[in-house]
Amino acid sequence: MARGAWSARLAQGDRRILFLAVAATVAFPLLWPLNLPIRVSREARAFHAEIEGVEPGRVILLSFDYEPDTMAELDPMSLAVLRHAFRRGVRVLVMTTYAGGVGIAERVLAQAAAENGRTYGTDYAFLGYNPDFSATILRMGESLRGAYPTDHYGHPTGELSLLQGVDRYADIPLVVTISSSALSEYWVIWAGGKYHARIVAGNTAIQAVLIYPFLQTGQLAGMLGGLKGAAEYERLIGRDGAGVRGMDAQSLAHFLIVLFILLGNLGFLLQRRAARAREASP
Amino acid sequence: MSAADLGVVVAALLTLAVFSFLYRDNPFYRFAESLLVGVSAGYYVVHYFDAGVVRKFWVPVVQQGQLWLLPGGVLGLLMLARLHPRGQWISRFAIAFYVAAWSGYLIPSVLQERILRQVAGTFLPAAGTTSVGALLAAVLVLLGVAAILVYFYFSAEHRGLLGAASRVGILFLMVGFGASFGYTVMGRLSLLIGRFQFLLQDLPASLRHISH
Amino acid sequence: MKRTGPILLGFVVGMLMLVQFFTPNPWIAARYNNVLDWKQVVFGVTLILGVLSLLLHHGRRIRRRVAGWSYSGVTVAGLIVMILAGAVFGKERGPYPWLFAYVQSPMQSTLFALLAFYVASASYRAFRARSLHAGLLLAAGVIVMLGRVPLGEMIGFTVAGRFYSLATLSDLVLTVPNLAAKRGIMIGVGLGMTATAIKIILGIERTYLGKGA
Amino acid sequence: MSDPAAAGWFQIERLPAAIATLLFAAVLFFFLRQARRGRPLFIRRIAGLEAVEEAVGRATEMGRPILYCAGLDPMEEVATVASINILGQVARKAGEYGTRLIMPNRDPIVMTVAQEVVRDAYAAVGRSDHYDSNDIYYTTQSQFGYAAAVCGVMLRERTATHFFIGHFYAEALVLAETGNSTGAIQIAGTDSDSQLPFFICACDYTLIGEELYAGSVYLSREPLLLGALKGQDAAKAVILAILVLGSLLGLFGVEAGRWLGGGGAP
Repeated sequence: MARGAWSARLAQGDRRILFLAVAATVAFPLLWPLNLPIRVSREARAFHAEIEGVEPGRVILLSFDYEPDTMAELDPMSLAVLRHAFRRGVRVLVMTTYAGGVGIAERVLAQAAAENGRTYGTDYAFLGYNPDFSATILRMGESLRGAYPTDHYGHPTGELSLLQGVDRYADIPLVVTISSSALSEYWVIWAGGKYHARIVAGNTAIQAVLIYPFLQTGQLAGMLGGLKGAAEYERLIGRDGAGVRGMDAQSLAHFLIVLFILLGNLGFLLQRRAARAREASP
Repeated sequence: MSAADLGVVVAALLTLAVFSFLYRDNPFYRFAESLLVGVSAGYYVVHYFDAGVVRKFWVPVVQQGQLWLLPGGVLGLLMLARLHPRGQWISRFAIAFYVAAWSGYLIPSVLQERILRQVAGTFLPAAGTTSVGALLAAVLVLLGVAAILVYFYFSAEHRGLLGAASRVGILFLMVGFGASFGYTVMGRLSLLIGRFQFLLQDLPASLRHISH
Repeated sequence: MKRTGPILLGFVVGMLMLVQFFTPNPWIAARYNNVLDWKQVVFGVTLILGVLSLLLHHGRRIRRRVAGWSYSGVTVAGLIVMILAGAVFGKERGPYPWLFAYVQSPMQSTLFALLAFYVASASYRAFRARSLHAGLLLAAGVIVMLGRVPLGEMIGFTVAGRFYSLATLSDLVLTVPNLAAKRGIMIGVGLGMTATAIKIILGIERTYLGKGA
Repeated sequence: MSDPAAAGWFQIERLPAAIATLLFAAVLFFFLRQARRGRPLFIRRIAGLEAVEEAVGRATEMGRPILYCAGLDPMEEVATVASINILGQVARKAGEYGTRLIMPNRDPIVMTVAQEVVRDAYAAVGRSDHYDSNDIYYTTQSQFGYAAAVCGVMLRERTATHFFIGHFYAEALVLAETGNSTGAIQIAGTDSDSQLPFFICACDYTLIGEELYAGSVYLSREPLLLGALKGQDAAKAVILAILVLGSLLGLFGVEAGRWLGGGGAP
């Protein structure tokens, strides 16, 4: 009986203690970093090689396909991609398929452009948000200027010097989607399937696990998965950011969760054993 | 105090209001959530109007004379008929247009990119062209995909060979869900790390700024 | 007219968008571009309608003083302040981007950060290897969780000079059984999506048009 | 179609997709017609449906209410429709046994439909007197507010059986955990990929993705859904055959994948 009560307590746990344990595990390495080494995955290397392979001066397309809810995972990726491209002299056309992505794109873009001394209109431009992501992605395969008659600030797109000679995916060596949703898949289906665009995707962890089939077939040329993916990319370009800074906390927190699963299941097994023992000896 | 510093303090208070849900559902949380719904809808609608009506319609039609966009405007107006109960049927034209257009381009693209190419990607490579490990992996993927198709096949009882295949299928599904499980946990923790970075790093910096 | 009209329009537009995929014919390509442009305008209006219905919903709650109506007041106030901020001061500077950065963004990102805590407590209290299937799921989950972070990547063993870590194992899980699972689901769901789309174009599926269609 | 003169009309690399489209449409059309004409089309019983009935029985034995959640999506979503079909079945059983059924809602339209379905189900088993529309009510639009309301019901009403059937989002975790901690029997069914793992670990039975749709078709026998399900099954059988054939050819060095075409990265 005593053992049953004890195992029941073990199996139930006190929520407040569990919450506190999580908070402490995450906070501790943020205040006192451990600087654990970071291994770079094959998918992240492929992603990096794609940007590395773009000739300086050419224009790539970067789509901010996320909103503030997943900023923590995806902002470090967008920033690292922009830093990498700008540093290499690759020009970047930026857009978003979410209205909530406008403010994020503007902030990240401003930071990366200022750091590298890039000018609006020649080195980069922001097309802003367009309603209806599927029609937008498809329309851009026919004509960028048709899809976006003006940029986000109302300048006619035809007049941007960045876009001279650039009007479809055929003129763009690489499309980068940083996405919190199935958008990365829709880029593959529409920009890739119909217009043969070359695509790499940065994804939230939740989305990343779903797109392995597209990596294997080559429909996606590279992928960054979650905050870990961002950290890997930061290491590849040799400039640490929020991704690398978060990895210690991420490591410890994962071990804590695994510990919780093991302890919880231990309690569950003991409880089940105790229940069986009771049944066996009434 | 700069607007940005004030902003960080406001953001911190609202962050704590949302975290208060951990204790239990309470008025601070409810306030924050209701405010979020309103403010975000307001943020969106300004961009919807700017991008959808001004930049996508008004500028090209009125300023650039692209009159072929007019039917889009008409369909948009039909959509507005929804606001009146007796106008519901008029808006059906706009809805039918929208949904059918999407359906039209969805069909071949999905069949080609999500089905045919995925099937092609599952075919085994020629014997001897890849390493033993890669061939083994390819065989496992083929086995898994085929077994899952059987698992989700509802036109026959799952007995005999079909039963065995579907039991294999569910095992593959479970490992796949396990991977999703791990990645979902990872994602949620990353978001928490983001908020803690804000509370432990950005906020103190702003507070120091203010107190100086 | 009320029933057949929309369905006929849907059929023509749907077939056009289907056929364009297979043909490089310039006339069809031009019509395809028209439809895409119009579709974006229609969608823009739909989005605005969505916000309007949110406003009406909360307006009703306030007028009727239903339980919790004051929270509806907060929502409506937030909405109106935001629209005014954008309309009066513009979307580039002033209160509109400020409210986005310091009110909307922190709350929206915290909402999902809450789940980290619930994941933790559920890990302890609810995620049970109650069957072979659930056990397999949890085992794969644990491997991926440990194998995708720096600390887990350091755990492993060396055979013949090569280091095999939890990261190797988790890569294997992701690129073999996980790939097969996601692909199997993807094919099934793809067929479902396509079937619905075909039914819509042929006018067999009409529920999306609302009651009485 | 390989005639070069026709090149301006047809992109030859899209031929496989064209064949797939025509074939699939034809198969679908065939089965839809069969279903509409009331031809007997076989689909197997879904194992999860037995678990549904057992779970209702369990609440009856314990003399405690049943909790039903239809997810967060509006009425037009497939998963919500499927959920309402299964709700009908649950309500029939609950009516027969005289067990109370509680259903908090997030969408007012889903609530209205659910009230009708439950009332009809009770009437069909001759227990209209058991029906109480107050047990099927609207809570709030807010995602986590809804979750909090549902968890409140679990704790207050000490519900013995929980159904989470429909499309769920991040709140799934909170629901399944609280339900698990009260010791209730839990049956889940959803097509949301990222929530399925949590349901599988925290519930006693889970209908996975298409199983949910099939379960609903099995119960409702609605011709449009039934025909589509059969059409998709036929397509799956064809795909299975192609997989085996293409792999055999592959082993002998024939790259059959090329014949399936497709664009994508060069």
